[in-house]
Amino acid sequence: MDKQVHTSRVGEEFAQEMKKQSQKERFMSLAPLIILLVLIVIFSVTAQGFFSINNFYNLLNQAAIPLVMSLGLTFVILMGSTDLSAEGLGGFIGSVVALMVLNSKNDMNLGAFAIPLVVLISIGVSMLSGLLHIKGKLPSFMVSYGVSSIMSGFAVLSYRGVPARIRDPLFTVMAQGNFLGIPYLTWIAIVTFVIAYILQNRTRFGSYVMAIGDNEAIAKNIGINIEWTKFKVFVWLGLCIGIVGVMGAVRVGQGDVGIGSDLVFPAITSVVVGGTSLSGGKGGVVHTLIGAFIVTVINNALVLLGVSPYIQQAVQGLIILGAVALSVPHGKNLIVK
Amino acid sequence: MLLLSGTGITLMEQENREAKKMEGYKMKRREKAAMLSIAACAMLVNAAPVMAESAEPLTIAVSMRSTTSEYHMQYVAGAELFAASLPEGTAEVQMLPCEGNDDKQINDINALIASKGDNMILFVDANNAPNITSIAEACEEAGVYWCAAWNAPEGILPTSYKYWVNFQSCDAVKQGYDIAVNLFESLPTPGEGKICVLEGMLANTANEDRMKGLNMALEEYPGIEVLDDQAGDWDTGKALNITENWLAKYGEDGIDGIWCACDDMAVGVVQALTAKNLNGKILSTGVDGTSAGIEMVENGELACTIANNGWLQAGYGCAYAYAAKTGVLDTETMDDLHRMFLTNGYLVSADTLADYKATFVDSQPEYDFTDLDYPIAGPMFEE
Amino acid sequence: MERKLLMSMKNIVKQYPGTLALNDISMDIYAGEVLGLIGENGAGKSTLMKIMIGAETATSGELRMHGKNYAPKNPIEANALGVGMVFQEQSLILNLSVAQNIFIGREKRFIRHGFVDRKAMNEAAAKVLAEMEIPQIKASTRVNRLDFASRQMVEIAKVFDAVNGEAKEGSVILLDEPTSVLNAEEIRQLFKHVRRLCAAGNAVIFVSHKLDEVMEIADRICVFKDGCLVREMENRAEEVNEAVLYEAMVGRTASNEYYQLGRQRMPEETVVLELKNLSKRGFFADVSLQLHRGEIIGICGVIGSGKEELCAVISGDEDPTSGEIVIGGKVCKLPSPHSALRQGILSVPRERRAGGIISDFSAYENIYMSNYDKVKKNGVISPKLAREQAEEYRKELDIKLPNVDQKVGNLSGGNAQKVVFARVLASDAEVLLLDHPTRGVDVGAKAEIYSIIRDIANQGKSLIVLGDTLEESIGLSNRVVVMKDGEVTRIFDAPPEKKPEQVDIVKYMM
Amino acid sequence: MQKENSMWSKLAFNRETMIKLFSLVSVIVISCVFCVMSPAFLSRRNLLNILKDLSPVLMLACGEAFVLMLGSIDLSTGCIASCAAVMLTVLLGKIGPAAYLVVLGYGVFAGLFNGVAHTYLQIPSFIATLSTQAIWQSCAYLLSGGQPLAMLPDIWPYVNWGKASFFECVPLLFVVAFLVLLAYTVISKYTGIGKTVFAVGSNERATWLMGQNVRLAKMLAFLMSGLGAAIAGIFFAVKLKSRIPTVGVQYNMLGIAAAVLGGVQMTGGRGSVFMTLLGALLITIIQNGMNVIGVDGLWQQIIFGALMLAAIFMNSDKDHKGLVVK
Repeated sequence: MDKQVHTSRVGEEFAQEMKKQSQKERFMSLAPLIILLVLIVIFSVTAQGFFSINNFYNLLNQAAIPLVMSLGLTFVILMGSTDLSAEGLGGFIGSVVALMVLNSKNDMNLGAFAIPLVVLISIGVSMLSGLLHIKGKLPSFMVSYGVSSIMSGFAVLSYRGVPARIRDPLFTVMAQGNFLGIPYLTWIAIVTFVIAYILQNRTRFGSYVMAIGDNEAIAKNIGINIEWTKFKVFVWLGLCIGIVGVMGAVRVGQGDVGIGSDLVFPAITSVVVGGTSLSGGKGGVVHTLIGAFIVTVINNALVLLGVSPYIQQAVQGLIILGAVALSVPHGKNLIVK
Repeated sequence: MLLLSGTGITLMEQENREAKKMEGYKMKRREKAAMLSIAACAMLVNAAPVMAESAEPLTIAVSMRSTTSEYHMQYVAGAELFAASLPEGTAEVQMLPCEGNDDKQINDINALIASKGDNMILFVDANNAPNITSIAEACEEAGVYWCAAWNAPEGILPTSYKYWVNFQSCDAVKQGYDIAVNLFESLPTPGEGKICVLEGMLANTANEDRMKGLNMALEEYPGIEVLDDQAGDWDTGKALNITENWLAKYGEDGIDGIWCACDDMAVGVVQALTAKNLNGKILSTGVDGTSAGIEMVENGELACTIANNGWLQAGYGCAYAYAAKTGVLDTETMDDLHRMFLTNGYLVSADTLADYKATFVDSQPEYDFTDLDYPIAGPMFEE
Repeated sequence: MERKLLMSMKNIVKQYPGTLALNDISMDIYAGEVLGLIGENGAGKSTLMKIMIGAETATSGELRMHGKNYAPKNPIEANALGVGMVFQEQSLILNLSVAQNIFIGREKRFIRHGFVDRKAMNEAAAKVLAEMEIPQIKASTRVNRLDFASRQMVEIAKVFDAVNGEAKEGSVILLDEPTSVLNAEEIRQLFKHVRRLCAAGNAVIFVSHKLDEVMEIADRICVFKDGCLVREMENRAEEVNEAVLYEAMVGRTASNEYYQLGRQRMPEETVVLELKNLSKRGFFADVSLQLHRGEIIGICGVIGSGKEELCAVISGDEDPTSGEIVIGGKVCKLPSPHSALRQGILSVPRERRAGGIISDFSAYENIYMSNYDKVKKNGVISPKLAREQAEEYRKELDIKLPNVDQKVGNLSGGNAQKVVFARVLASDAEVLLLDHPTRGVDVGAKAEIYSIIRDIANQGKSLIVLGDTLEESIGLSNRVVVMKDGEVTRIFDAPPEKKPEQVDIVKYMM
Repeated sequence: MQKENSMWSKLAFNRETMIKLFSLVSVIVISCVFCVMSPAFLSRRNLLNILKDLSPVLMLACGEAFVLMLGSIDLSTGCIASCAAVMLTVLLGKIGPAAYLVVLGYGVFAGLFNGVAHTYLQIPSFIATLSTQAIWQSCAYLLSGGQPLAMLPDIWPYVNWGKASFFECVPLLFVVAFLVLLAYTVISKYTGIGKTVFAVGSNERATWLMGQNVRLAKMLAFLMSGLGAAIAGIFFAVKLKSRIPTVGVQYNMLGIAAAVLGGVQMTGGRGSVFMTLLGALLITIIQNGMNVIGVDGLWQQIIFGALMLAAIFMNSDKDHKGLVVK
C-alpha cells in the first residue's frame, strides 16, 4: 500500500535551484570583503606609500571616528530607519565637552567626569528623537533633521564663535599617546566595535533588532516588545554620537561644531557598502567594519594618489556606486525603494 | 547652556503633555496641535535674547560667512565697538551669518532692507566675490550705505556706485605670498626643501587669491618643491586627516614644511604633527590670527600667521558707512584712496609676537572711529 | 487502552464577514495519537489550526486543554500551554543562527548576568537537533546558509522544543503541510519523529494534501468539507483507501444552476494563446496548451503543483526557462505584466489587498489603473470621464459603493474583487488569468462573480481560471487541466452536459 | 465611529483636506506672528523678497516630491542645481540664450542617470543619489575651473529678466516657478504616468501586476527631480549673476523638508505636488521672517529646527494605524 514516495523531476530541479540561490547569497554576503581586498591590492600597486605599516596605522586612526559613528547607525539601519541627528548632536557634544574640561575660555574643570556627563546628554537627546519617531510615528529622517539643526544651533551658542581650546592634560594625552603603537582614539573605536559585536550576537537585544528588521510581523508574533527594542536602538545611537563628539574634540584639541560636519552621510555609506541593506534585516556589525574600511581606504588612497581635489569627490562617488551595485541583490520583481 | 537646551526641549515635551491633559473640553488632536504650535512659536521667538524694539535706533548689519569662525566674530565685536562709540541707543548690531550659502546671504540682506528701509548701514564680507554685485544693486535701490571687505569681483568698484562707500581688504595675494616667504625662510635650509600645500575651500575667492600669492612666492624660490596640493574646506578635521596621509606617504622626514591657508586648518595640521611629535620640526602657516593661531606661533609650532584684525576692518567699515549716512562724507567727492584702500594685516611670527600681543591681546586697542584715515595702509591699486 | 484526553473542542464556529469558515466543529484529541486532517483548499483546516494556536479566536464554541479552559491570545501563550504549530510559510529569521532562532523570545534561561551564554544555547540547540536526529545541522550556522528542507526541519525542531520544554503532561503539535518541500528520506525521518513524539504521550495533528502520506502516518483521519467535519474514521488499512477518502472529501456534485452551466458556450476555433512545452526550472516542465477564443480553461492541482507559477509566467510576472508562448500566431517574450497587457493578457492576482487593488486610491481611480486611454480627453485623464466609467461598472457589476470616490481600502472582500473585475473589463484584455477569483468571498458574491465570468467569456474573451475549489473549476470551465508535481497529468473535456466527476480528477491531482 | 469623527464629518471636513488645510493654517499663523513682531514683514518689498527666495526652493521641492511619492529619496538635487548654475553662466558667454536649453537638457540627463542607477542597477535611492551628489559636485568644480567668477557684464542682458517683477511685488522668477509647478501638478495628477508614480509609491507590487510600466514611472520621477533641480540652478545663476559651484549644496535638505511639509509622506503614495508650494512658503517665511524681526543670528538655527519639528509633528497624520513608519 505504501506507494513509492518519489520526488519528481521538478522537485529535484527545485532543490538544485535553492542550493544555487543560497550559494549565490553566500557569495553576495562576502562581496564587500572581496571589494575591500581588491581595492587594497589596486591601491598598493598604484599609490606610493599605501602599503606600509605607517599608512596602515594611519588608516586605523582615520577609520576610528567614522567606524564608531557607523556602529551607532548600524542598528538603526538594521531596523529599517535612518538618522541624521549626528551632524548637529555630535558638534554640540564636541563643543560642550571642550567647555567643561580645563580650557582656554572658562574656568570650569570637570576633568574626566565631563565625558560620562556629556555622553549622558547625548543619550538623552537621542532618546527624545527616538520618542518622537516611535510614539509620534514621525518619519525618522525628518525628525533627526530637525533635531540636528536645533543641536548645531546650541553648539554654536555654547562657544559664541571662539572655540574653547582644550588644556586638560588627560585630553592631550589621549590625543597623542598610544598603547602598543595604537593611539588611544583607535582603542576607543576597537572597544566600541567589540561592545557592538557582543550586543548584536550575545544579547537578546541583538536578535530582536534583527527580527524586527527582517519582518516586523513575525517579531510581533514571537512576542518581542517592538517599541522598547526600537527605543534601546536610539539609546545606543546616542551613546555612539556622544563618544564620537568626545573623540572629535580630543582629536582636534578644541570644541567646535565642525566636529559633527561630514559625519552622517559617510557613516551611512559605510554601513550600506559593507552589505547591510537599507530596508533592514540583512548585514550587521562586521559588515559595517568592512564598509568603514572601504570608505576610509578610498579617501586615504585618493590623497596618496595625489588625485586633484576637484575630481576626488567624483571618484569616490563612482567607486561607491560600483561597490554597492555589486553587493546589492538583483531580481526582476524585487522591490527596491 | 546645556540646562537651557535640556529645559528647552523638555518644555516642548511638557507643553505636549499638558495639552493632552486638557479636561472638560474634548478637542480633536488637530486643534490642540494648532494651539500648541502658536504657543511654541511665541515662546521660542521671544526667548531670543536680542530683540529689535521699536524701529528708531539705526541697525548696523554685519553679513559674514559663519558664526563658527573666530575671525568673523571679530567683525561683530568691531561693529559693537563702533556702536558703543556712538551716543547711547543710537545704534545696535544685527549679525547675518549665512553659513557659506551665497543665496542666503543675499536673501538675509534683502529681508533686513525690507524691514529697516534705509535706517540701517551694512558691513559685508561677501561669502564669494560675485555676491557683491547683487548686494550693490539692492543697496542702491534702497539707499543703504554699506562697506565691503575682502572679496569683490574684478571690474566692480565702489566708484561706480553712490551708496557703496568703500571697499577695504587685506591683500589676500600678498598675505599668501608673505606667509609663504616666511615659511620658506624658516625651513631648516632656508629657501630649499619640500613642502605640501593645504588649500582652503575650493572655488572660494579668498582661497584662490592666497594661492596666487603662494605661486608668486614659489617662482621666487626655485629651491622649493611642492609635493602635493589638497583642499581642507577650512575644516580642522579634514586638515588633520590630509596631514596624516601626507606623513604616511612621504615619511616623517620627507616633508619640510606645510603651507596652510588659514588658522582653523593649521590647528588640524599641528594636531597631526604633534601626534607624531613632529610639531616644531615641521612648520606650518596660518591666516586670520585667531587665538589658537597666536598660541601656536607662541609654542613655535606655526611659522607665522597674519592677524587681519577684524575689529579694525568692521569698526572702520561701519564708521565710513555711518559717516556717509550722516553726511560727514559725500561719496561723490571722496577720493579713490578713501573709497578703496588696503588695511595692513599684521604678520605675527616668532619675532613680531611680543608687540602684537602687547597691542592687541593684552589691551583692547582704542579706536578713534572719527579719524577715518587711521586704517588706511595704502592704496588698493597703484596708479 | 484508555487514552488520556488532551484537547477537546465543542461546536467551534468561525464566522468571517460574509463566509462561514468553520461550522460547528466538535473534536477530541487524545495523547499518543496522530490525527490526519484532509480536505480541499478552503475547507477550513488552516482556520481551525489558527484558532488552536491562538493566531485567531473562534466566534463561538469552547476549547479545553488538559481539562482546563484554553484561549491563548498569541502563539507564545499557546506554546506555554502546550500547543505548538509549524506555520506553512517560514517564520525563521534568516540572519540569525539556528540556535538563536530556536530559542528566540525564550532566551531567559541562557542569560548569565545580562549576556546570552552562547555556548550553553548552542549546546541546548544541538541537543534538540540530536533529538530530532538531524545532527548534520550545526547549531551555530546561520539559517540563510541552510537549504530549504533543513530550514523546515529547524522550524519543526523549534516548535517541538517550545512545546516539550514546558508542557509536562503531553502537548499537541500541529503540522501544516510540512512535507511539501521535503524529499523522500526527510519525510521518512519526519515520520520517525512524529511516532517518537506520540510514544512520549503527545498528540500530533498532520495536515497534508498527500493522501498517501496521511494514510501512512495517521491513526485517525478527519475529513473537512466547506467548513464542516464530514467524516471521522479510524485509519485501519483494510477499510481506508484513497477512493474512500476522495469520496468523503468531495461529497455531493455541484448543482447546475450555481455555475450557470446553461450559459457555458462552445469556444470558437481560433487559438488565442498557445503554450509550447513551456517550462520553468524547479516549478513546472513541458506544459503545452491551446486556449481558444471564448474558452474557459480550469487548472487544478495541489499546492506545489506549479499552477500558480504557470499563471505567473503567462502573465509576465515571472520568466520561463524554456519553451514558447504564442499569441495570435506570433511567438513573443513577456518580460513584464506591462508587456503582457500590451499583448492583451491581464491577471487577477490571488491576494486582493497586496496585488489587486491600491487601497489608498478611490474606486474610480482603481478602475482605470489598467487602461488610462479610455478615460483620456486630449491627452489628459479627465476625472469626469473616469467617474462616468466607474458609475457604469458600478451598475453593471452591482458593486455596493456609497460613491465612486470612496477609498477602496475599506471595502468588503466581494466588493473589492468586483472593483478588480471592473478594472479588468475596462482594460480590454483578451486573455484573463484568474488566480482563485472567489477566495475569501461570501457565497452570494461568489455567484455574482461566476455570472461576471460567464459574461466575460460570452463577450469572446478567453480565461484561465485557478479555481478555489475543484467543484468551481469543473463547473466553470470548458476544459479542466490537471497538474501534479509540475507536469500536466491529464486534460478533461467538461462540456455542460457531461461534466467530469471530481473523484476522477482528484486521482490525477494527488 | 467615535463621536469626534461624526462631529468632523458634519462640518464636511474629511481627514484629507484637514492635512492639506493644515499647512495653510501654519503658514498664516506664522506670518501673523512675524507681522505682529515687525509690520515691515508684509510690506510690498518684503513680499518681493519672499517670492524671489521661494522660487528655487519650490523648484527643488516639486521635483523632489515626485521621488518622495515613489517612496524613494533624491539627495543629489542640490548639486545638480549648482552644476546647472555654473553651466548656464559658462555657456551664456559662449552660445547665448541657447544655453538655457542645454542646461535643461543637462537636468534631464542628471535625473535619468539617477533613475538608471536606482531602477536598473537596483541600488537603493539613498545611496545612489548620495553618490551622484558627489559626482555632480565635482563636475561643478571642474566646469567653473575652481573660480567663483561673476557673470561678465556682456551676458547680463540675457539674465536681466530675473529682476523684472509685476506691480512691484510678484517677481517674474516666481511666475515662471508657478507655471512649472502647475505643469508638474498636471503631470502628476492628470497623466497616466503621473498616476503610476503615485500607485508605485502606494503599492508597487499591485501596480506591477496591473500592467503599469513601473520602471518608466520611476525613471520619470527621477527625471522630473533632475529637471526641477536644473531649473532651480538657473534661478540661482540668474538671481546671483554668478557661477558659484557650491551655491546649491545646502538647498537639498530644504527641498526635501519643503516637500514633506507640503504633505508628501516619505513612505510614498500620499501627498500632492501642488502642496509643496505651501511647504516651500513655510520654510522661506521662517527664514525671511527671522531676519526681518531681527532674531539674533545664533538663535536662528535653533528656532528653524524647532519650528521644523513642530510643523512635521502637526503635519503627519498620526491616525494611520499599522502603517510602519520607517
